[in-house]
Amino acid sequence: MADIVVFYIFAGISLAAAAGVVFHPNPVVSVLHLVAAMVGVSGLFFTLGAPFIGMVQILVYAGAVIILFLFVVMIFDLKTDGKNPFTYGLVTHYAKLLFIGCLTGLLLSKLLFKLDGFEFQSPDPLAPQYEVRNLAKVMFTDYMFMFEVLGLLLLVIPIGAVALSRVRGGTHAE
Amino acid sequence: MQSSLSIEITHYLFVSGAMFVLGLAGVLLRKNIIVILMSVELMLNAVNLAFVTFGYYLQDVNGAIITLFVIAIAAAEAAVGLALVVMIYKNYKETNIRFFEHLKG
Amino acid sequence: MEALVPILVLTLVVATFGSLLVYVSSILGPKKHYTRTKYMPYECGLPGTESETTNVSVRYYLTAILFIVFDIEILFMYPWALTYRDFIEAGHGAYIFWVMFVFIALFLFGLIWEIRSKALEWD
Amino acid sequence: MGASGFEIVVNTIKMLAIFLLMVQLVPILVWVERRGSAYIQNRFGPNRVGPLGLTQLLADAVKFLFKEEFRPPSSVAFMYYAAPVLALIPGALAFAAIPLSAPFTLDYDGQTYNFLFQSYQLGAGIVFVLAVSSLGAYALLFAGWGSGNKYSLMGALRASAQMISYELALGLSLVGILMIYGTFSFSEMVSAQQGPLNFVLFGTPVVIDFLPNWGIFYQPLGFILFFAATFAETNRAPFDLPEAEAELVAGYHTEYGGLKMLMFYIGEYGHMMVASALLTTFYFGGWDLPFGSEFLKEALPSSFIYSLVMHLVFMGKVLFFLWVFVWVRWTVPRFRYDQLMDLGWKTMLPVALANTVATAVIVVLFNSVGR
Repeated sequence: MADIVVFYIFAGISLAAAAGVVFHPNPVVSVLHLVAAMVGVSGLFFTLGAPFIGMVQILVYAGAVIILFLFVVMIFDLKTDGKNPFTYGLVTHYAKLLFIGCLTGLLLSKLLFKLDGFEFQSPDPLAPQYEVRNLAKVMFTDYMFMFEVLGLLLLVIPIGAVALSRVRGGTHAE
Repeated sequence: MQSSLSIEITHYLFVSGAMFVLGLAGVLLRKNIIVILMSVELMLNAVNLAFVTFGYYLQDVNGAIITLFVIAIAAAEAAVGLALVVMIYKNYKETNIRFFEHLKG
Repeated sequence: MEALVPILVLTLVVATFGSLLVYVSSILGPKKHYTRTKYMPYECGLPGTESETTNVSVRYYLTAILFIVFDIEILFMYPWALTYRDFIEAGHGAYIFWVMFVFIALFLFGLIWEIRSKALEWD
Repeated sequence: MGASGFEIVVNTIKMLAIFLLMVQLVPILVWVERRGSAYIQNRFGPNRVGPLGLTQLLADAVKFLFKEEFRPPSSVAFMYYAAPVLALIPGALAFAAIPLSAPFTLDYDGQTYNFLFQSYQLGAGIVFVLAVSSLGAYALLFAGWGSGNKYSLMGALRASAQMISYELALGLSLVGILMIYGTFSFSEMVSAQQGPLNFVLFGTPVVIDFLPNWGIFYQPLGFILFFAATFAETNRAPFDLPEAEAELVAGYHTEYGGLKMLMFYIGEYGHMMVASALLTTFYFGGWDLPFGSEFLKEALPSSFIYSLVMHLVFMGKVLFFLWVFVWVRWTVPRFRYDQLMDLGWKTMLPVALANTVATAVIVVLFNSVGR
């Protein structure tokens, strides 16, 4: 019983917050909803027996990425996006809405009916397949190359960010 | 706890799918570039959720590992994207996505 | 999973406790009337001169961006640190050491580049 | 929370007790801080209300309770009120994940139940504590932006930039100790630190009888880095720039008064308690008494009383570190902001990296240090 309640709490939080991100005209409020959405998804990871992923989710998203979003939004002081926070074009607007509607229908129809072709077990909630130790062992053997490439990417990213912030030679010339 | 109320894979996939669609709607409809970046994060989260769900129900550890990599890359993407936004805002005082169509050379 | 319920309950308890404190102090406190200076943003007692938001240095974003990147790198070291002994005991000590050595070398190279590019200079 | 009703009741009581322990330590700490600073500066400090001024804080709390409710009109109501509440949550959640004493058993209705001396146990408790503490920056940013005051905003930006900078050094200094013990779980870490200092050196086991098997002997550099980083994380002197009175009016809580201000202080002291508890658990054996804990276990009538005694040992260690926090605050001058950032990024981060590599080399060469 408890797991059902917990699932609905976190699913509700993440979906409501995701809707808040998309539909609230004030970007600051959007960022706050994004935090809630991340925490909700992290809770869902916990219920899926992957607490480490959930903690990484909080540590990276809520603790780092959204702090950066908040910095940007707060310093720009983007109080609101005006009356209409959405882009609008005569044709494109409806085309987009249609596209989103189609995708929604597709996903719902696919999900509400049966998922065939896979053999889903209903796993033992205490099964340790997501234990960090197993995860790390696979990550540092099978995914070793990917891991090093990630290191390279994380080397390039800050160099790019710093280079972008340079204004005509000097790093912080204003 | 095998009642009719148990949580199954479709529940998680529904959350994931709904979140993905919401993120997509944000990317397509919103004007503010920062909100668009946030919506991209939402979509990536939805994908992560699907990965972990499938990994859990297929008893496979790869889903979690891919999720770790996606989280890392999504964070890096957000960092670079926001660096670009900050520089454009510093120069043009503008965050409307429509404005970016006119940026040339 | 089984730890999630106590975490939720504790969060709820603390949030209720905090909200209660805020609420109780707002009831018990005296209600005084409005004065113009009291309601101005506080600035050493002098009337405010500039607008609320000031031009904030770009360094704050840069710090946050660099933080994200290094944070991820440190996070990926945790599973490595956790299984390091297991790999050594299984006889793959040199392998796991060099895997991480490359990663740490990239980390260090990035850090040195940031320091040399003066992106971390505050004055 | 537990399967049977008895377990649920005990676990709930335990959780509330740990939270209350944290909250009620705050007035004591404030008293220690004021009396201690007075002692260091050769003053008297508060000594009028009650014996040794002990009830001063009670009087202050009552005064805070009856302060006028005030919200600046330029503020954002939700964020302004949410910030002090948010300041409480990370510390409470993190403190609840740390084992405060030995596990104990209780008999009820003919059955024996096992309990842990912590609100919840997670397999990856250390990552949980780091994750929760990283949420602390939200309280600052909410307060700073929600107040609608540029000094608050500047204070909040400074504070959060400082927090995230030192979070790196903090996280990296932990990699060494994780490598030594090979676990994310606090309880396993504590049990690995019991007994006398023993390790394997070039294939020969070495036992040093007169030293406890504590983490500080394996990770002295890591301890220093972690210790220094916690000062910055908790916004304490010499890293208390977010509250630099002379430069920033009062930092992110400029527009707060009364109980709301007090809640920020509870949050700050909560962070200090978490930091001290972490230092104790990682480097000083947690609740373990280096010598004589076996004897105590035999001598004491029940495991619950043994747990309580061990809890006193743990709190003794924690209070020692809390006193060090106070001691340093009133002894060391404040850093300048650029010095602070330089120390975090250019000194502590490379040194922590060197510590990690050195530990990795030592572990792979000596094959078995600790454990």
